[in-house]
Amino acid sequence: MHIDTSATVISNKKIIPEHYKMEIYSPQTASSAKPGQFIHIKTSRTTSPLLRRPISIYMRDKKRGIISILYKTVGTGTSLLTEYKPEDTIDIMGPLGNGFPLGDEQNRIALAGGGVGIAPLVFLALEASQLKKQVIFIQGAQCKTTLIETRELKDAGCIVETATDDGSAGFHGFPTELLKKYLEKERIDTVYSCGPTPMLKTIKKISLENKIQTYISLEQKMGCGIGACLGCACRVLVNESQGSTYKRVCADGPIFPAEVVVFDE
Amino acid sequence: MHIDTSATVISNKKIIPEHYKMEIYSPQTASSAKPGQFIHIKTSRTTSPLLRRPISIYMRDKKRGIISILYKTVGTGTSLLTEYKPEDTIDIMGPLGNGFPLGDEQNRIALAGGGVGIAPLVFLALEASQLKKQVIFIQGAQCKTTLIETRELKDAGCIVETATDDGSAGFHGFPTELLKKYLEKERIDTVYSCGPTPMLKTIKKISLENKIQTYISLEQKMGCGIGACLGCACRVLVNESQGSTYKRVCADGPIFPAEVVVFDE
Amino acid sequence: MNELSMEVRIQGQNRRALIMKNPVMTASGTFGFGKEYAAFYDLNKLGAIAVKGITLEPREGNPPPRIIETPSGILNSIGLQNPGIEGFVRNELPFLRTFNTPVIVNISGNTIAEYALLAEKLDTVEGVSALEINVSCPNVKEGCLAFGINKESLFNVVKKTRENTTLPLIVKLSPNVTDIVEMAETAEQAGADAISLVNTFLGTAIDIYKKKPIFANIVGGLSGPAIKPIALRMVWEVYEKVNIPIIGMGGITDWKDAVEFILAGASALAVGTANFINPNTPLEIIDGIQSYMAAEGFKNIEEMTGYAHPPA
Amino acid sequence: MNELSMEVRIQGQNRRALIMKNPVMTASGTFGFGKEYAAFYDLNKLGAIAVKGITLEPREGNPPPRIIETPSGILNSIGLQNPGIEGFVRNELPFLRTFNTPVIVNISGNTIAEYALLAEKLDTVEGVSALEINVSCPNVKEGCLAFGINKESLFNVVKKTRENTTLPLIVKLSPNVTDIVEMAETAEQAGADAISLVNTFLGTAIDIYKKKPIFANIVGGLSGPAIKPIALRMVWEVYEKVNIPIIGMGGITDWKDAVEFILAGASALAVGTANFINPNTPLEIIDGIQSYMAAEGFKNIEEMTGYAHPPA
Ligand SMILES: Cc1cc2nc3c(=O)[nH]c(=O)nc-3n(C[C@H](O)[C@H](O)[C@H](O)COP(=O)(O)OP(=O)(O)OC[C@H]3O[C@@H](n4cnc5c(N)ncnc54)[C@H](O)[C@@H]3O)c2cc1C
Ligand SMILES: Cc1cc2nc3c(=O)[nH]c(=O)nc-3n(C[C@H](O)[C@H](O)[C@H](O)COP(=O)(O)OP(=O)(O)OC[C@H]3O[C@@H](n4cnc5c(N)ncnc54)[C@H](O)[C@@H]3O)c2cc1C
Ligand SMILES: Cc1cc2nc3c(=O)[nH]c(=O)nc-3n(C[C@H](O)[C@H](O)[C@H](O)COP(=O)(O)O)c2cc1C
Ligand SMILES: Cc1cc2nc3c(=O)[nH]c(=O)nc-3n(C[C@H](O)[C@H](O)[C@H](O)COP(=O)(O)O)c2cc1C
Ligand code: FES
Ligand code: FES
Repeated sequence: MHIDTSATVISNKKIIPEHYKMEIYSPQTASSAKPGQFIHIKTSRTTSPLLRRPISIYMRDKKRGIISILYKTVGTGTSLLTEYKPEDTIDIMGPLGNGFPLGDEQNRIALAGGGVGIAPLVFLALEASQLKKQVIFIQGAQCKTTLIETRELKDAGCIVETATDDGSAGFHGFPTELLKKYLEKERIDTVYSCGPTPMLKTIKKISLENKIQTYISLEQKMGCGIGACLGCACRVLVNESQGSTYKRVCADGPIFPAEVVVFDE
Repeated sequence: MHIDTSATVISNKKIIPEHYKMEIYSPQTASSAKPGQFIHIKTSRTTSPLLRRPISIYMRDKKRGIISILYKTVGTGTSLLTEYKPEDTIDIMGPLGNGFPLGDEQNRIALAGGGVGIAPLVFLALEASQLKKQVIFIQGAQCKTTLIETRELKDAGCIVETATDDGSAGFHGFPTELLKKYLEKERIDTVYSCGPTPMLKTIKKISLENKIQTYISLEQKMGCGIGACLGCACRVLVNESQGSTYKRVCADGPIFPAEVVVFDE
Repeated sequence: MNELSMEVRIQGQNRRALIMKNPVMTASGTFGFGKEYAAFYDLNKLGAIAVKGITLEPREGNPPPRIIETPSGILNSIGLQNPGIEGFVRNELPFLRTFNTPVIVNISGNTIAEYALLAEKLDTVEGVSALEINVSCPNVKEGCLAFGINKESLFNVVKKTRENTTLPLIVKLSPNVTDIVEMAETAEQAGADAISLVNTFLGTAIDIYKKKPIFANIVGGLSGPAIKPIALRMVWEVYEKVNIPIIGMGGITDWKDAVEFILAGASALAVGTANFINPNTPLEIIDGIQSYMAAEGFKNIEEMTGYAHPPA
Repeated sequence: MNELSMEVRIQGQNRRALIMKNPVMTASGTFGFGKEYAAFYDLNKLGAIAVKGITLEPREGNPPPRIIETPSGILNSIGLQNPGIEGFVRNELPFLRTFNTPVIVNISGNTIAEYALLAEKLDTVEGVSALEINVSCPNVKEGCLAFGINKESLFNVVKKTRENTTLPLIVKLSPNVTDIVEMAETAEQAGADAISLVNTFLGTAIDIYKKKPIFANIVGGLSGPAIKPIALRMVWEVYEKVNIPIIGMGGITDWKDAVEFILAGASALAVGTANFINPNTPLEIIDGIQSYMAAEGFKNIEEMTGYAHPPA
């Protein structure tokens, strides 16, 4: 495990309304990170907000020792993040969590992300492309102005599709509908998804209906972020007998096979 | 009363170790401020540190609508202040407090400041010079490296003297000793002082011994800063019968005639 | 569209009522006698003003330091510095009377007789709209807090005060108890018209270099955002068992906090420590509650009060 | 120069003692069973480890959300999720035994008999150095907290546990009481070897859009820096009246907080919530206390304990 209290901000820019990209110099984190993992950031230097904030790793550059994150300002912690300037030190802990399982078969995978949920999927898509997988990347957003630029993915050879709720760009509808269309017309070996809970529920349904291996990234309020406090419980099925139990999003997840996740308890 | 939640930082620079000067754009504060008054600053955007921090007005530029402060980093609040960058908004309340009484006679006054306590005295010296008073400005510091630049005062015609505890610059000793020497050799009409409590005690003694009108600036932990909470009590004598009572540093002060202040209770 | 009303009425038992144009008041001891805050905004906008705690005789309060900042909170040891009832009525009340905002006089005594006498003296004073009994001040040596943590003495002090006033009577409870519900029920039975929840929590801080407590009085009262979760829980619990209105307070900093207190069971609320950080807090809260009500379809405060409780 | 010792010894009544190389332990429920933090530093450096609260049977805990952030604090409603005593002894203890740091097992029960049985079962288990009775968990429906707020049941549960163990017995008190001294005295009389002060404060939070409490269980336990002033005051008060050692906790975040607790009367202290923010907190505190002792001329922890109290 790794706490880097001397990680350094390289850049921190608003890229679209309410969404920022921050690049952080932390060679150790950059070299060991796996797609789907997150860093746990101390956003303030005081006791308020008290807890760290989990943010997925969005991209990494092993050579330059840099990771980047994509974050949306929703409250105090993420607002404080926007105030970091280049050269500021930032206290991060990570990489944490299990990460997406990514076999090394040269197969076809589909990634469906909603909103800022595309962050870990971008990292995943880039790694998968390097493993010579065919990646179909579906980005969902509310409207054109909240679409995140995905040039890197196209450059890496991914098929990039977009869906907007209001139809202002790409497919008019949810990314899950676009995913369904794909599954109807071609073979996909594995699906990966991250986004708001209603979307993940739909993904689980699609996964079960299509009997397709699917991994989703869950969110939960976190205390420690490393598995010690049991604060980030999510309910999952444990075995054939369909018993269920609580698992820790931070340490047993955040990635779980869609079929084991119990929503709505 | 005035809260300026949209005051803007113009500059914020370390001038000597642990001491910063910040210029703040707040025309209303700049135009109404009197020497000895302070602003009450919300240093964090969260609930920690919770309370505002009182900082004296160091200089002001009515025309440009700018006030400046001189602050020393001693804890969380003042450390957070160092993170403000030009163009950041800063939430200030002020000007608060009574300010130094400054008649308009063209007389001779002596100002003795210790450490960051010179801040309100610089403002006072500049105003007094404009009123054509002869100002003797005695700056005390621990050593050469913590002496604050006072070019403005010299330009304004003040006599500037320095004292360092270790003798690394100017007079070797406390500013109070230098003041005593002045009082011995020439007529001074009023003394003004701000600095650490031990220094103020000596100033009071000197004032009583020399029967010279003396005003000192007190400090106390503050809640509201405007006189409502009674948190910033200091004990002062009220009348000939020598009865004493608690006054509010924030609203009845921070400036009090030295002879009424009761130290050490 | 139906009209939205923010009025709150705390009915006294003697046909006198505390009628507030909105549920937001300022908490005793954090607002002086109003003068200082009148420089920031029109006090007519407030639901009510609870003035600094008053005693029979003037009190000079505790030696400094009187305030210690703690994480998201403050400890205070003011020690009830106040001009005494006569000084208050003569020098402070006239200013407050120039506003059409009800004034709640917060009273403290060392003995039950002192509470009774204060109540009697204030009963017909013009410009006084309600009494708030402070049985929970941690900052004075005798009396006061002792009344707030013992059922029998609480009952007696409330009853005796009740007998000596026709004003709406609010009892402000100490949170430093095992069972706040029991204390609230006791106050209700003794004749209180409303309950204020909560006063400050007993806390301390030590100077590690001087190696002694920072306050001369050792302990002080903890207030501010730090205590909000506990204060809110107490409002929740008391609402379940007590029928008189609750005035909620403890760490309220913005309108969202205020709405939480109302949904938990408060009919009105007081802003204390937050005044120090942002003098406009009460006004921002009034606006915030109003927008929330409009957005969520609440027509009045009564409807909102306790709404978060499961239906009986 | 004389040597500086940080050792703390909590003497049991049965010739068994809890001997800690330094006064800093980790608080139950905030440190799991040590594994996660072992990835950050060598657990041998700690004074002791108090493990997550254990019950007779495994418990799956409360539904999420289980953590709510509050100003400088957190509310938790974990609900004592734990593998049960057998799971603990089989799967968790072996790892902890690989360190020479004493393990304190925190136990909770729904009935007095359960506490007694847990004590009996753990009495001779290798690698268990002390028991800590949790009579103050707010997050489970029955038992537990009820023992911590009532003198008689506290006495009974401590006494019965005492009868069933030869291990040093620590009683962890609930701060949700009017008179913490009375509770501590009760625990002492019933046979406790030390007192842990404090567990979490009952608090709540409401979702203003869903218009109901955020926790399924309505209330949760408040911990973190927010509660420090109150916890410290309780340590101060108990030290004045009780003769057995106090383990102080509640919001300790840095060595200065730790020193305050020791000067107020704690012989040892536990770091809880602060582990979540900075896993290295316990080590930084150990170093900080040591430097402070050197600078201020304290030779051992005993000398420092309660130093801020006026001489008797
Ligand atoms: C494993 C993991 C990875 C994440 N990756 C990213 C990422 O890459 N980019 C990103 O922008 N965000 C990410 N998040 C969400 C992010 O952690 C939260 O948005 C952040 O903690 C909010 O902090 P805040 O202080 O700004 O908001 P708060 O002030 O804490 O809350 C503001 C509002 O947001 C809601 N909220 C807060 N935290 C969460 C949460 N975890 N889930 C849902 N709603 C929440 C609150 O209920 C509240 O309404 C991730 C979360 C997890 C668990
Ligand atoms: C009227 C007035 C005018 C002031 N003007 C200036 C100024 O022009 N420049 C400047 O640098 N400072 C000034 N101060 C002092 C300044 O307010 C404090 O240094 C500041 O509040 C400390 O905040 P902090 O959060 O950095 O320190 P904290 O974390 O609050 O405290 C850190 C340490 O400093 C000590 N400390 C904190 N506040 C004070 C205080 N008010 N007096 C003495 N010791 C204190 C604490 O006891 C602690 O040991 C003034 C104070 C007053 C009352
Ligand atoms: C400086 C200060 C002085 C106070 N004085 C009194 C008082 O005289 N009488 C009283 O009943 N409560 C007094 N209180 C308690 C407040 O009215 C209020 O109950 C408490 O502070 C909790 O609310 P808050 O967290 O919003 O401040 C005082 C609080 C503070 C901070
Ligand atoms: C997530 C969490 C879980 C806890 N679980 C337990 C527990 O199982 N048993 C117990 O006695 N105390 C438990 N506590 C209380 C802590 O041990 C400690 O007494 C309290 O948090 C105060 O210390 P702190 O402010 O340093 O966290 C728990 C606290 C937290 C935050
Ligand atoms: S956040 Fe602590 S266990 Fe997951
Ligand atoms: S700080 Fe409130 S009266 Fe001075």
